[in-house]
Amino acid sequence: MSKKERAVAKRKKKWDGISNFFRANSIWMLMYCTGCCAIELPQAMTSKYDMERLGMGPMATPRQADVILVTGYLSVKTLRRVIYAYEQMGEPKYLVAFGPCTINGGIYYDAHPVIKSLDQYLPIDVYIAGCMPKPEAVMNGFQDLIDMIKRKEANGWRKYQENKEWYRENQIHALGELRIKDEFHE
Amino acid sequence: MGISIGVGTIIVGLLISAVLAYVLTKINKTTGAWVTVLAPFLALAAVFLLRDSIGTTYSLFFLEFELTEYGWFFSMIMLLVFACVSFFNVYWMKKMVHPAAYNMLYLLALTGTLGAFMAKDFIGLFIFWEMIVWSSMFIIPFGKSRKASVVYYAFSALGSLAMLYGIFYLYNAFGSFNIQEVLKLAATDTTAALVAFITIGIAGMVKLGVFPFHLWLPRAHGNAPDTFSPILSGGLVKAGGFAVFLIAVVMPSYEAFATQLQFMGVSITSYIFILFGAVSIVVGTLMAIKQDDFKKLIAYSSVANAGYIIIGLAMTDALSVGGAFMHIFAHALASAAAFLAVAAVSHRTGTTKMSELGGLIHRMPLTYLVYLIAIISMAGIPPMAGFISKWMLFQSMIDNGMVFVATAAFFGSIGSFLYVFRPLSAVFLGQLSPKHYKVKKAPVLMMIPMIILSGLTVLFGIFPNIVLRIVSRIQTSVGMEGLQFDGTKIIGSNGSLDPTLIVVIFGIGFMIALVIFLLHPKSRKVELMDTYTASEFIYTPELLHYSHSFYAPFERLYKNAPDTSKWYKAILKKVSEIGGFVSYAFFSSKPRIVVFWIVIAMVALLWGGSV
Amino acid sequence: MITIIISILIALGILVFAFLWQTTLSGITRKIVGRYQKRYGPRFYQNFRDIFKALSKRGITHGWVYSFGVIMAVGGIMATVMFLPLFGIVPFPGVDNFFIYVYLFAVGMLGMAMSAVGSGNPLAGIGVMRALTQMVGYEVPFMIVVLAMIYGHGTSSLSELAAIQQTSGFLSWNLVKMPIGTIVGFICLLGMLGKKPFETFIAPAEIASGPMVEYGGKQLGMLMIMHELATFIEISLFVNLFLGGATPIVFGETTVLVGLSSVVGFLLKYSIVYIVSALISNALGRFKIDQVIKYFYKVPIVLAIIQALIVVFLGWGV
Amino acid sequence: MNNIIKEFVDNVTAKFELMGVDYPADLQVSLDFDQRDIHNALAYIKGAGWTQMSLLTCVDWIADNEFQLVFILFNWKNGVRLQVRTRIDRDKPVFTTITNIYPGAQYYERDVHEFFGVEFEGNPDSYKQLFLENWDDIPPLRKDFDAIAYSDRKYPARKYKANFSTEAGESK
Repeated sequence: MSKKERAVAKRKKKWDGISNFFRANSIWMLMYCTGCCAIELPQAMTSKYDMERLGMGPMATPRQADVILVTGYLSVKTLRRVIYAYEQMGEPKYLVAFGPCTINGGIYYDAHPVIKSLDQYLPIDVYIAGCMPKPEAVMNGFQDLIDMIKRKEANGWRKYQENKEWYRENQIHALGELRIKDEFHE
Repeated sequence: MGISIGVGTIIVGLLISAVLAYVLTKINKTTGAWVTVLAPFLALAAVFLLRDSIGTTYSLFFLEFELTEYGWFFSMIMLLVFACVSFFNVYWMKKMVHPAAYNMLYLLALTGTLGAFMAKDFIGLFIFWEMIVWSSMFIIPFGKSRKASVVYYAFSALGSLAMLYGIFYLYNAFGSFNIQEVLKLAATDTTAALVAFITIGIAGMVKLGVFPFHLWLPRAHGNAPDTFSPILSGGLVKAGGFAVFLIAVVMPSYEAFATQLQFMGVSITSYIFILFGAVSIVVGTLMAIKQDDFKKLIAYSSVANAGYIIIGLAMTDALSVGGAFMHIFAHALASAAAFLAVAAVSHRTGTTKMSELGGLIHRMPLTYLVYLIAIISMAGIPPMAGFISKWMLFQSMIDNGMVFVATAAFFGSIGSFLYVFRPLSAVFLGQLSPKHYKVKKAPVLMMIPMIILSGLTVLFGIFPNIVLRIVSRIQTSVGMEGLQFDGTKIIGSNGSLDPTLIVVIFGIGFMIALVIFLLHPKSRKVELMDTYTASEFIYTPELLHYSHSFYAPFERLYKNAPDTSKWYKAILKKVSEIGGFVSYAFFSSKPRIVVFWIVIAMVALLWGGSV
Repeated sequence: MITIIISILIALGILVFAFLWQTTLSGITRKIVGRYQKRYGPRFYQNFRDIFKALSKRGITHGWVYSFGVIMAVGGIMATVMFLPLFGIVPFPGVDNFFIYVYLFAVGMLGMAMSAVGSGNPLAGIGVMRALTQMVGYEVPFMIVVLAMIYGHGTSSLSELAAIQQTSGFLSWNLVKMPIGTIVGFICLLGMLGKKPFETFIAPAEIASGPMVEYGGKQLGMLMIMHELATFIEISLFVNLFLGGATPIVFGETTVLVGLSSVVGFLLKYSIVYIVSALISNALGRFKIDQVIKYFYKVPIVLAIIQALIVVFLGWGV
Repeated sequence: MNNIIKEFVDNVTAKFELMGVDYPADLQVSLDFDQRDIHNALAYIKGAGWTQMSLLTCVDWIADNEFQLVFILFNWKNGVRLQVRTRIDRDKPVFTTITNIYPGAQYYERDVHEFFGVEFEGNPDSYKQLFLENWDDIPPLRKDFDAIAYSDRKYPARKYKANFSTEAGESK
């Protein structure tokens, strides 16, 4: 590690110390509703469980968001877009994965277009189990994320920065090329 | 005894340099163009030095000139615009069809404006007025369209004839051509004043491009050579303001029409003029919002701004006339700068269509800043000069309680945000089209005049009193109440304005924002195409650029509004029908018609003989 | 010189108060809206957390105009706030006239629009287009009503307009004197605040929050500060113009008590206006942009002209 | 209604060499044609009122070493649905395009080409990728495509320290 890098790391650490209080209590979500788990989010957001009291709210674009919710199975086609969205987010950023499909492929373990485990391609901070996870589980997962941010354990984005080559290699292995270019993308 | 510089010397000098420019351009194009740069600068310096000798009369052959306060003010604006724009001539020589003629006419137009502003009598005014019309009429077809010139000439002829009628009427009534004298006499005679007001007023309105005479303006401005559009918009159009100023303030109209029905604090005749101004604000704004051509958009905005000028002049109170003068000055600077920015863009990219451009800020940042300052001034946002004039005009509108006129003015003022933002967004911001990747910065010589104009706009936005004190002197010289000042403050009738303080406070706000910005983590620089697309991969910048029919939802609401050009087309059809009949009846070579006329003539003769 | 420095310090004080007050009130309103929707809602200081979190994030930039526009936006809005009179304290007496607020406010808006379109996202361009189009809608009726008011009272100074309304209690408020104008003013206020049904330019589900689409990190944080300050300007304008400004709610001999109660009176009116507009916003859907323009040029502008004609020709409400 | 269907089937039988007719349900008829006749037949059927092409898909009969192309056509006048079917050789899956009869078949042909590898002569666009981006194996819906092997090769599975999964019926 060169001197400059160390200085950068030190500055980052200092900033994190000041900012983690705010970050933990103000989490804006980008909901990447890929699968069936997304149906559990409305309950968690509205009057029954009221996500806003944790300071969480939905956002329109990845630029504004702090956490990306991957709710369910990912086909390779979707994975490309998720990676793109994740890389567009500002740092620090967190990723919450829902359901077994993101863990080991779930019921799609043998499907040709569906990936098996998301953590090969993107760093995951919190898994929420259940097929589909109940709103209680969702809320519990978010509470875990908040605690992790407070304890400075939600370091997925840093891991992604540090092991970028490893992640990139895995992504290329599964996707062929990261950004697709065909007649639909002109 | 040294060479004394007088108005006559300047005019003769400009005429000689016009001929010189023609001859030199025939030999070498660039040298000829430099003559058009030098001559206005020398004239500018000369007129500036004449500041102390205001009130002196000069004579040149049979023409009499008098340097008045307002003549000097108008001449300075005009020379400033001509001097700044002339730098662009150097670059346009290769693109012109007749560079020599262009250079000569360019200087002749300048001579015409100076002569008109300084003429002592109406004959001089008319001669030089025609000189402006003719020289600019021949320049306009050097651009894109010949037809534009015809439209321009048709309207100008109307204005000139109206003016000529007015001049002869006044001569008939008072036996003099002297402007000051005749106008003062006319103020005592309501009928003469009314005739003068309407005829010379029409001439001024045509030149200003006020509704319903606004049609020539976008055509001429849009199609004139890129170097001449700033002259038209920033300079020549303002000559119309001069004509309106003569009859509204020098006369002055509030004395002449004191016996008329008073409405909203002004006479009914003035109010009708004000209403035309209000309509042209609305029409100009709505049409400007619709345009796709960068130049036409600014041309229509000139129509709207002409509305403010005529409203200010026709209201004839201290604030409004001061506002109108400030507006003439601010708009001359701003629209010249905006047109020069267009010219720079057109020079580098070869188009002025907004839907074909985009993202030029990454290639021409200084041109962008020039345009930004120009539009801030045009939209009347502080801290630019345009804000001061709008504030003054609004003050007097509110004082007079002119609800409908103010509605139009407010609409035009807010609407101007729409149309000035569109080129900013579509031409300079947004995605850079691949065909413009290799566009270079504007050349240094083009930057000089643009920066001068922008600098003046900012300077007079912060310290408007420099100009307003001159305006105040003009007002006292024509027997009006002058503007009031208190340090950097301008005292209005229901509040005062301190532009310098506004700039200081804005500076403080900006510094606080800058500190907040710098205290926080540095941002990561990303490509322009790395933008939110709902995670879809898009590779064509043109498709990611929002510039085509920008205000579509708003345009839809008035797309069926009546179009003035249709009325004129109907009139044109009728005129050509009558003309056709006349030529059929009187100039036909068909034997039976000739025989018919011979018979009629003989009958008439015989009849006459028998009586 | 000293007086100018003192004035600037007062203005900075007003700026800080405006930010703290409006951000707190936004949080409280979020809580109230939460209760309105049978939720708990966030803490009342949630907006502070959001702003500082956004500031501490590492965002992106699309070039110098993207950042410069944000600084210009925040600077312009801060300058506007610094001109505002608050509780009868006028930082720059004599020059606080209404047009400064309208046009200095536009500097901030222009900066934001410039920066948003400078990001190169077409959705931002569409958002700005809608914001400007909507501005043509609400600004004109509002200015006509204020024209009538300035014509009637003979001053365009905001503090003097407020002071005139404090002469004889509730009955001298413009709410009572110009009821039609007040209605127009409130509708236009909803348009200015971008509350539903006039939320066209944000429209998160439609154009991905419009001008804000590319912002993240400190630029977003600064725009949130700007948003809070802009809300403060708009609501204070409304309260000062129509609701009598800082009117005391306790009358008596003690100057201190009356002064304090006038502070409370101002803040109370301010809160009521803001919360009511937030509740209206949460009960309604969104207009399309051409519906917004049609609406503003059908109802409020006609009412505004009627109000202006009443004031100018009949002399009522002066 | 049955008369109409019967009449239509009779007409088709008179004109073309039918390999088989079936009535799977009410208002549904399935017609099997030889590969040579199919284009003429489709043109005739379209002329007879079946103007909408609802679906073009493919069935892999791996035991017969044949692909079966299925065209589902719909008639808006009488609501009768036709399944027009034909078989082509699996080793050389080439078929002439029907986009000149039913232009809507464009995307279905790309779909079938992508998932089964059937080539449509005369439709150059059918080679462009549609759903699968950068596919690098034999077409995935062929019966001889091993999805599990592909999935295992392409997408690394999670490694567990203990074996949590048990086969059905197996006791722990």
